[in-house]
Amino acid sequence: MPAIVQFIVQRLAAALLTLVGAILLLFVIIQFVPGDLASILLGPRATPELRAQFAERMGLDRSIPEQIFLFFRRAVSGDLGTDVVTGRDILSIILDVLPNTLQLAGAGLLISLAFGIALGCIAALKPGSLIDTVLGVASVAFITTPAFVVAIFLLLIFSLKLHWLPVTGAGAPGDPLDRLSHLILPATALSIGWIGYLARLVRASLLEVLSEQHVRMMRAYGVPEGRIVRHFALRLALVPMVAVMGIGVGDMISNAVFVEIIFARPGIGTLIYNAILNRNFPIVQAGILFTVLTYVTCNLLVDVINALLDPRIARSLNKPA
Amino acid sequence: MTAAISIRDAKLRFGHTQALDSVTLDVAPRDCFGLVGESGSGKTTLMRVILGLERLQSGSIRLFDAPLKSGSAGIAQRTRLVQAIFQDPAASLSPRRRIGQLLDEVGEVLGEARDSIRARQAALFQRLGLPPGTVDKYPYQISGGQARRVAVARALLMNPRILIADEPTAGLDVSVQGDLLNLLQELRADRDLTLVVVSHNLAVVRLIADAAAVMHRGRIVEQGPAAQVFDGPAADYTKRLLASWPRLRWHALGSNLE
Amino acid sequence: MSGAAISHLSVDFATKGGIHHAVRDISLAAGPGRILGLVGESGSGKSTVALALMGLLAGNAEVTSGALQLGSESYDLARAQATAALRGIRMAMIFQDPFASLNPVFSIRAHLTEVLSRRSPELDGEARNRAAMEALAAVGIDRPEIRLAQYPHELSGGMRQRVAIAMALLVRPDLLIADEPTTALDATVEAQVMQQICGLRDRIGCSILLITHSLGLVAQYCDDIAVMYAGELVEQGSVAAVAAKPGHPYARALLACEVTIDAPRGADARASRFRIIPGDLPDPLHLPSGCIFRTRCDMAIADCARIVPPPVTVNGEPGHVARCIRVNEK
Amino acid sequence: MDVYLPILRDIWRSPTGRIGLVLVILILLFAILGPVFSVAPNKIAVQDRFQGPSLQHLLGTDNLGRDLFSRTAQGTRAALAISLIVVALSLLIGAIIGVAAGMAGGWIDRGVIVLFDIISAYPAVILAMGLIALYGVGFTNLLLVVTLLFIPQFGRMARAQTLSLRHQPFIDAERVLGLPMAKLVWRHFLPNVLGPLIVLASMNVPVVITIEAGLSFIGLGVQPPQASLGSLIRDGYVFLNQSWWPTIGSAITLALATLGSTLFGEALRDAADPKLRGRHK
Repeated sequence: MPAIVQFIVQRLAAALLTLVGAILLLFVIIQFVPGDLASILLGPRATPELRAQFAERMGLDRSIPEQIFLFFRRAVSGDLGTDVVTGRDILSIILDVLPNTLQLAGAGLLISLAFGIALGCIAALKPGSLIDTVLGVASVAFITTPAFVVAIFLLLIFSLKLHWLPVTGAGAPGDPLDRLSHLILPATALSIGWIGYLARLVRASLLEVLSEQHVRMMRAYGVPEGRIVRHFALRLALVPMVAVMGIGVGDMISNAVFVEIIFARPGIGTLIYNAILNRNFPIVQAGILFTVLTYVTCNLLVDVINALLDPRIARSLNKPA
Repeated sequence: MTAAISIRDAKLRFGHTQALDSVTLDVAPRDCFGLVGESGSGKTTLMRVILGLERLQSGSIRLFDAPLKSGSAGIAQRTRLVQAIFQDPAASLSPRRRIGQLLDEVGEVLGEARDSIRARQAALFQRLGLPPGTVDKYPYQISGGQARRVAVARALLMNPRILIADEPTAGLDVSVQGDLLNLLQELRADRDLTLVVVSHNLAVVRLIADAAAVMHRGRIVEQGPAAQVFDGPAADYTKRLLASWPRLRWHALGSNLE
Repeated sequence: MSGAAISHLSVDFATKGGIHHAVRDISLAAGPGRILGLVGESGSGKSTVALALMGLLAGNAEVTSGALQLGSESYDLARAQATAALRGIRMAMIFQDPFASLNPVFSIRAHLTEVLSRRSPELDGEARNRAAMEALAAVGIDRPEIRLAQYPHELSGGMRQRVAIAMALLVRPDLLIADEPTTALDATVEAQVMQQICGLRDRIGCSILLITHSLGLVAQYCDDIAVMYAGELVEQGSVAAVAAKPGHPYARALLACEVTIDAPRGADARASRFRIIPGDLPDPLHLPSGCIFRTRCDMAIADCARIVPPPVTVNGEPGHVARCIRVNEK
Repeated sequence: MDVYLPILRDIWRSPTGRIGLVLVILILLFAILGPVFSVAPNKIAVQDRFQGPSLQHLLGTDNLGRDLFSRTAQGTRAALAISLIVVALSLLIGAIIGVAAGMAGGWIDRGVIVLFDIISAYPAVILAMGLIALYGVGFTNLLLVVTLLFIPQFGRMARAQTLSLRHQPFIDAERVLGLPMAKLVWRHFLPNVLGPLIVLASMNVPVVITIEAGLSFIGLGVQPPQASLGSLIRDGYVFLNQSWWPTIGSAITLALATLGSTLFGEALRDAADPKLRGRHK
């Protein structure tokens, strides 16, 4: 079996294990909440019938292992229950808003990658120059300004003062242009910090790669400098960047909560947030489950992309310790 | 006569590699024993086993006829018998302690009074040509040559009966490599030491060792008196190894060197 | 082809403490089809010579003078990018550490075909592939079609150095520079790699500059030898002539320090002692006057501090020169 | 001490490090002394609402007429206190777990790694929101939850450090000397494990400040009437139409606090790097 296939299988197994562990952790977290589980989870709206229904559903009268089993069975089969407030299926509520969040995080990711890599390369090609210094200072400023602060100021300037872009919402469904105009500001807010971070990372790793022996070897064989940088060095320099994108995705999902709230944009973040305010815990729980699923899947993708980029990664995992 | 080091049928496996494969070895007291081989031959692993840094999976090791325990109990037992100078002496000094603090530890381990250990240390420094102020420095503040001598001093303060030198010539220019080798030779005469030189440098081991063993892929392919191993080898591998070693052939070219 | 000659090469490094004259006025010649061994210890400047020839010095280095004569053309090394057009066409280089000299995320094929796309742009993909495969086979790599698809980490150090030799083979250069090509390798692998380098020379008849700290390697594989000390060339000549009578005290001392596998061995190993050269390299920012080696030389006299020794022919042998004022005394 | 003085000197000699150090000191002074020089931060004076900066109210007033200088100082103090406590706690717990896992090896080690992976499988803010929602808002819960988020990072680094130290020649040398295990760990392991952990801790201070501000921004962090930089920004944001001042003062303070601690942390990292040690000798 090729190393890359073995690697993917191993990473997949590890991701599943992590997912199972994460669901278990969620179960434990809920179990340890002090007080009567049914009244806490159902909130103030809980009628005696609802409570009985809930206890039945969760198997509260059964043993802990059985409860864990039921919990998993529901989680795996996508049976997340019915929302008490709207009476809708929770799964469909989540699937309604999930694309908004994925689009937001995906757009944020693309913007950070495009600008981060470009700015990092520009800085690395002229280390110590004025543009390098300016980019360095800008990167630190970008990194250290929290995403929600950026979001507020973007909203303030571009929506409220200049009226260039829409203030709130995710745009009308089925109108790509409208949705895009609603995406620009929140995605920018999400990506500012990561643009700075990636620009610095790419700069540092490109500089390091350019000082390595194999680059000198390519120069010794007369390979043009532009081709060395773009073709040979960049691919190697991107490996550490792709590796941190796993964390990047998690950070995007985290910050999406703030950005969605500020732009009043429907999404997983606003869904969880509003559910918390209304003490609608089944929705909170389901929302968390989906973000974990998304995050773990993205991390798996990042690992695989990195293994495709750098053949040593798949190999090192398969090597016996 | 009891052997200084006696290893019987030692086996050790790391994952898919058999690092030591039925190694049986005797080192006579007060000999200089050369352990040679290429990278991955198992010579370093064997040295670590003797020092108690690796645990044998099977087989036995005795120092001066005393069977040795494995692991940390074994270390306490053998620390007074065997000491080592590691390949990169600068890296073998704990980076956040002063040289003096590192040498005082020897006194702690031996239960020796501080005055006594410091007197011995000062005498050794003089013998090794280290300035007395070295004790106040941190490892990163001294030169590579000084670090090498500090490592020698620390090993000798333990008054070992066996001293292991791991790749004593690695990374050194030929014009300075003789320095440490000559020092080892003198110490050996002064202190009745049994010396084990672990090295890939056949030419050096050939001159310094009384007896030698050649390792290849975890096995000892040949062992015996140095004259026999290096000048009349029996094993094919030893012959191949010796043949690949570059020859100066100055004599053939008519050199008038001494 | 008429070989390669370097004349009056000097290289400065700008350091915090001041200007460091790392290489001073070095002239060397390697005839066609000959291997010149450039020998020196750490700090001798031998690798700086190689990088200066290739134009690959670090940013703080400056070639202040020097020319490279390659065949009938001459190139002014003090000019920026003087030899850039020659790299990968008339010049090639093999580096010291085979574990670092290939890009880990590109296949062996990518390395070899990259070289070909510059050297032989007329070849199409298929022809390049075939040439790459032939080059691997020529340096003694089994099953080259499989190796082509592999990545550097899947190859042993010796194998990687053979790939580097194959790259040089594809270039068919007039001058090949090999900078400590076997230092990181075991003795048995070293012998194989050196044989491949000699094989390459036989095949394409290029001049080879072999940079090494090992006199043994030079004695075994080189035709000519040049000895560097602290940035200066102290002696050069044919290996046979220099070995027979080294003229410079440093060359003599270095030879005496070399521990050979066939050195006479006393009956008692306890009595073996090793030669060293006492003292340290001079401080590069405060070089001694006169002869560069006089501070460590056991033959130094008062004149050595006053006179910068010119190259003197040793023993009347043509081409064998040493920079010592006492060379022909005795 | 003379191991640590050069580090401080290196930080001071790097331009960004100097800016970071100055900012950190200013923010600390503001947090410590600000409340001393200010009027009661929670005193409501509705008639004075939405004032711009003046001598009486250096940063203006908020929607309830409270003095924003006092409230920002109070919020800064909360941010610093929380970030320092969280970082110290997660360093301590992470170091203990990580070193223990690294030394023990085997299934204990693997179990700890899986546990860390599971905690990090949750996007940080989402897990924090969920935990706080279930277990209730409040200072202690906030501390514990954010600490939990940061333990895996410190634990992983402590474990990695321990594993790489185990193969360092100087550890081998000490073992060959026969130094007892306890002394070996205390003298030669811990100082070398702690160095990088402290650097990581200093780099994480701004991250914790941001998370605390974010949680307070959405009402799950520091609770009113106690001010926090996040809740100040939130209050300002709600009344953005009436006045910019409440948002601007707290947002800039937040940005300066994270900027200062980031620059300081990075300079510390560079100064503590043994490869760069003694550059300025």
